[in-house]
Amino acid sequence: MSTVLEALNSALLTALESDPRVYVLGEDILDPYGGAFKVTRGLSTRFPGRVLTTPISEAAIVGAAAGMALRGLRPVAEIMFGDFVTLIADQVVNHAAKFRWMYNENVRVPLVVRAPMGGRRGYGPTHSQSLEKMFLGVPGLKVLAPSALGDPGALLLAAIADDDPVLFVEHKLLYTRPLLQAGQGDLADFTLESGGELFPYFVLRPPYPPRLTIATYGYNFELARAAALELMMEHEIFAEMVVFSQLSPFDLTPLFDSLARTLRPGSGQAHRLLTVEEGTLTLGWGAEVAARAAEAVSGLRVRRVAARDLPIANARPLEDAILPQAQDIVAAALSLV
Amino acid sequence: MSTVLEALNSALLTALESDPRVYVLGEDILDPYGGAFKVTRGLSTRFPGRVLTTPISEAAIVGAAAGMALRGLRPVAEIMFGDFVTLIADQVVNHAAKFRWMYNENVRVPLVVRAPMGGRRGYGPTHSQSLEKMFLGVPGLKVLAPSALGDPGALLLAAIADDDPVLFVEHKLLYTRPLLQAGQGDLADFTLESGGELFPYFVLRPPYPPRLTIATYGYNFELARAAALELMMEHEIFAEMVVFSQLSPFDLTPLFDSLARTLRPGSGQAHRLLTVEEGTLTLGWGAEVAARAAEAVSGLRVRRVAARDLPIANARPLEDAILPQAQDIVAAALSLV
Amino acid sequence: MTDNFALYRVMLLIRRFEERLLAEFSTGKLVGTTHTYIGQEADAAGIFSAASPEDVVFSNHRCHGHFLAYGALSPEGSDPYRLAAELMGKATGLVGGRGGSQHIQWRNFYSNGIQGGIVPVATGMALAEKEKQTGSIVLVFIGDGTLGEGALYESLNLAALWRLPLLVVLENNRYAQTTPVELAVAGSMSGRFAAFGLPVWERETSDVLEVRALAGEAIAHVRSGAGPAALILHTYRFMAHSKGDDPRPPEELARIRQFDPLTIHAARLSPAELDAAEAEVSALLADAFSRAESDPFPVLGNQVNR
Amino acid sequence: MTDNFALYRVMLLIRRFEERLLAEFSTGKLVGTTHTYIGQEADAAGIFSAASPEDVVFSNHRCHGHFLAYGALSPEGSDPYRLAAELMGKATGLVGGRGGSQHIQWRNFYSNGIQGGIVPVATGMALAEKEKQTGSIVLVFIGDGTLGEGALYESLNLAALWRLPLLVVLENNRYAQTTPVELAVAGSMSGRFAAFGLPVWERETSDVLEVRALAGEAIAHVRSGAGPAALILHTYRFMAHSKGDDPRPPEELARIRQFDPLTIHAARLSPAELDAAEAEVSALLADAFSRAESDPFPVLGNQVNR
Ligand SMILES: Cc1ncc(C[n+]2csc(CCOP(=O)(O)OP(=O)(O)O)c2C)c(N)n1
Ligand SMILES: Cc1ncc(C[n+]2csc(CCOP(=O)(O)OP(=O)(O)O)c2C)c(N)n1
Ligand SMILES: [Mg+2]
Ligand SMILES: [Mg+2]
Repeated sequence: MSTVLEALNSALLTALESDPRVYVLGEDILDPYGGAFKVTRGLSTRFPGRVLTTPISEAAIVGAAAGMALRGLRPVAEIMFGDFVTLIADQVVNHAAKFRWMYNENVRVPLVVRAPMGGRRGYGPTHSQSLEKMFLGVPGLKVLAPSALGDPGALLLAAIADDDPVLFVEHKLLYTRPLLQAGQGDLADFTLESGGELFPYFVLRPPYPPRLTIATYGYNFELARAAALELMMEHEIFAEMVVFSQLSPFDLTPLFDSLARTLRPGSGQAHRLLTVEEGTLTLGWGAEVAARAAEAVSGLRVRRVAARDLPIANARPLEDAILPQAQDIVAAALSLV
Repeated sequence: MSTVLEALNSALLTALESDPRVYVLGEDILDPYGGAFKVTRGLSTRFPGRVLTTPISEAAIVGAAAGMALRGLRPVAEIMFGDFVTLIADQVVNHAAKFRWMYNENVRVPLVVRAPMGGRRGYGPTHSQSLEKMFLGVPGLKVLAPSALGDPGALLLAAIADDDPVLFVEHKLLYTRPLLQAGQGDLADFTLESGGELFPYFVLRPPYPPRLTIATYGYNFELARAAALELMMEHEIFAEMVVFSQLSPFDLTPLFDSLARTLRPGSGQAHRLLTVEEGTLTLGWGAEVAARAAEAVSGLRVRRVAARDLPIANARPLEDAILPQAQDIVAAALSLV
Repeated sequence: MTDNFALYRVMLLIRRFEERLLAEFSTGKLVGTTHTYIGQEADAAGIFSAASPEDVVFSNHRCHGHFLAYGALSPEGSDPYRLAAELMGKATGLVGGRGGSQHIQWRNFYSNGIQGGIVPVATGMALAEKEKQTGSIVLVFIGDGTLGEGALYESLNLAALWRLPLLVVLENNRYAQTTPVELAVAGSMSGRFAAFGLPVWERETSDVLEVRALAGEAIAHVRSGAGPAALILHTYRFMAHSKGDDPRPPEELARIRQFDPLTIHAARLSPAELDAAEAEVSALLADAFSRAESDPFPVLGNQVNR
Repeated sequence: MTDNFALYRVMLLIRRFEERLLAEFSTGKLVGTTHTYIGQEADAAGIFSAASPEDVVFSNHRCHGHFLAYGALSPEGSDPYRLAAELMGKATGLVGGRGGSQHIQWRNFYSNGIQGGIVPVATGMALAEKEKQTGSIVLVFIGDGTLGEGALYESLNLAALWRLPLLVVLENNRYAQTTPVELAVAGSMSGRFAAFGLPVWERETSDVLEVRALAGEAIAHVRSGAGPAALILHTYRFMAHSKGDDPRPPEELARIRQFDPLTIHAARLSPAELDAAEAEVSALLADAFSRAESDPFPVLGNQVNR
């Protein structure tokens, strides 16, 4: 059974194999080490000339990738820990993501920045954050995040094939996860639908009409799924899950479709939405989701589950209390229905 | 009649005069030039030792300010254009704002970063943005923004007196604005209430029960006010305005109070909320406001007015079409009521 | 563009273009701001006369002079008209009015208004040209003040490690906005490059022939595949940093006017040639600005965030 | 702490502390990660024996050794117990379990896990100490790999311009994680500082007495008010970058073990002294770890974002 890590790793190999314009760069990515999380393992052995280990220079890594992209290459840059995306903010916001529009569509900037995000490993306040929220909504930038659903490798290949800059957010805990199949294991009771072509979304429909929709992405789906199972088993509450792989630009059509189903016709009950993410609550992904849903759907009831607005502590009990847990999702769902 | 610029400038003078721990640092802030927007004019002449002009090194400016603050000084740093806050993201997020909590409250970090934001002056894609949204919700950081209401100088002094890091967002067009008085000029028909002590909010209550609440901050209030007057004069629609000076952490109590008033008892009508900001729409300040309101207020109708999710063009007609105008607020209000 | 007349003509084109711009600003025809190249013309004219038309350029906020000299080099010819249109925010501008003064793009020429941040991008471009084996090098322009930005040093390190065909051109006009180098640059300018193993070509001059010779050496080094290099030109900016507000004392302004690159180079031309250059440039600019002025403004289509 | 025994004792304390940590990790008692100082002990021991207890320290991810040596200098005494508690995530840890291995704070000692970003902060601290006229200097620790970060150079410039009492200590252990300096550092290490006008004290040594002498000179320079300086120590890291996964060949690991600072300095002590040091350190650590282990975990109060 293959893992998310394997899927991403072989996607990078495929990209290097099939397109000579693809370059991979980042800190400590050479074999035998193969990168801090091993996503780049084996690449430098196979393609020594196109796999470039870099100094510890996050801004220059992304800036260089932008320059490469402007001049016809297709770079994939790795930021060792997603916490360091703060260092690339200028290169992303004021350079890479702006060029195409600012230069009147004269240029395209096909680059991918991969960043492992997330906590739950006791890495402490500067190596555990989910900072993708800072980049959601940046004009000209796409933000994608694989989950264990579908094909994370295909998603990465689609990101590389894209002509615009992409921030590709990988939750660290996802790497060792096996790829999930609908109808198998604890997903047996759910029907899996997907759509969205290049950057697919997934809808997990429960066996009975849902009382609420849970919207999430990435590793959070593991928690959402555990919560949905508990809600079903313990409380006979059915939740439909919508799992996005395109975080930004926001396209919430599948969510709105799902919300339409959570209103039992004639019952007068409100549409119920729960968003789940690991970043801090305030102005996280869920804020935009909730805001758009509130604008579009009348009679909406909504709650967001996210990390507390605090740094992430090193000590396990603190980290656990700060980051959202499946139990928090269950509790929020119960408060909503 | 004194302007916002004069108020901020004399607040800096007052701070330097009254507290020897206060230092001011930034690019080109020495007299006779006195800073790109003249907010620091006169300071270096009066306090040459504590007004430090710096090289073009935004990250180091803010990092140095953090170090000064950790060791007992109270620095006020200027970022010449708010567009460059991308360069200070790491110093703010992973250093200054984290220290207090991460070091278990052993330390405090009393620093202020002032940043002129905003467009409408034809400065183009890298000198016109409103990027404060990237910093809203950062744990440990306060984000404040003066408007022409109340006393911007007092707000800056409160920021300097605060023991935690503050990002102080000044819209460039605000500088030349005269300070506003309730009950005067075009505000004559509104009652001005305020609260919130150190970082006050302002509520402008129309003469008749409001049909909607407009929430905004900073220079946007100028547009909101023009729109509210037009709604009143041309459409007999009364809007209550809630103007925040504390953007983050979010404390929306005065907004919720206002929303309670926009529900006409017994009418069955929904609470109506319109948020107005100049930054791009997606995950702007209004997203969190809308999300919190949607969570807290049942039967809410909400719209957000913000910039289009695009870079800001140089050409005036494009810039005007990208940034929100008073007419957009009027149109959104009409679509809401 | 190797003869004296051509060099003079490019410098004059820059000078008159910038003067015209300042005039348009003061009559309110232009919005935003501008950073003129007046006083530094020998740099761009000299460098681009030594570069190849296929070289790649990343310029900064003070990009008009670089662009006009680059354009003169181009087989498609110089294009003050489209630059003028851009500055007026017209749909026919280099980037359709979106970028304005600091953010232009044309052929292999790019500029951006973020100090220092352009250098990593130029470094990546140099990597691309090297990998594609185009034989092109990348020239990136910075000012003395930009030595303050950390992104520069990250890039020098990368460029040196990877032996990239990158020439960093440092135009030291002794001021960053209003800040004199003494308050902003510690240590030594050339040392900043040497520390990363970049050879440095450095000269204090406003003579376009000297610039051309020096730039030629630096460019030849970079083009040979020997890795990145720096070209440091100590020069003078005659006008204010941007539109107005120049805190420098009048004596200083008078003193630096001695080093006018146009005057220096004019001594090599006949009065007839000087008149011809003036007439040619004046006709070119009159045409450029009047066409640009009558061009339409852009409209915002149904743009979405992609 | 100037005698040979004291120096040895500090180095041994660091060595045994780190060995204990690695053991605790491999038995699963600790979570997260750690970067041990084993092999580099002479640096911290030598430097802090030459510093003053009131000096300010900003350390990096590899901070345990710095902290223990700093603690030994402090009038309040060394505190391996509270460091151990911090690493176990206990409420009694240096920062209550919030920071963990890379993020500690005690008296004038601070550390953070962002490469390079600590240097601007240390620069501001140096400004504060100078302005407050405390006579303290600030020591900031970086590794060879951290020479890649732009924030470092911005800070060197500021510190030099403002003549700040800042000593940048560069511990070149020849690797950044797995990347050898040859792949990450172009040009010259000392040149990176000299370019900004910082005088450099540099030595290839694992002898604590040599480090102390050299550090003493650099510290005296900085404390004299002459401005910032750099101290470059070429050293060796014996263990993996963090917990495991060391791609260096066994021959190399064997070779560098020759430069063991403990062995080198042990030659100056009597067998009895060596035994005494071992006994003392072992008792101290046994106590530290067992107390820490029985301490409670922190609980999250009603914390809000302030
Ligand atoms: C990151 C960044 N910080 C600040 C500015 C504002 N700014 C524009 S030009 C300038 C001075 C640049 O000086 P220098 O590099 O010497 O170039 P010169 O203007 O003298 O050609 C400054 C501070 C900017 N554009 N980008
Ligand atoms: C900004 C940033 N980038 C990357 C890392 C990940 N990282 C931690 S330690 C390290 C290597 C540091 O090497 P060096 O500076 O030589 O110090 P050493 O570990 O050898 O002591 C890296 C890349 C980080 N902590 N911060
Ligand atoms: Mg300059
Ligand atoms: Mg190292």
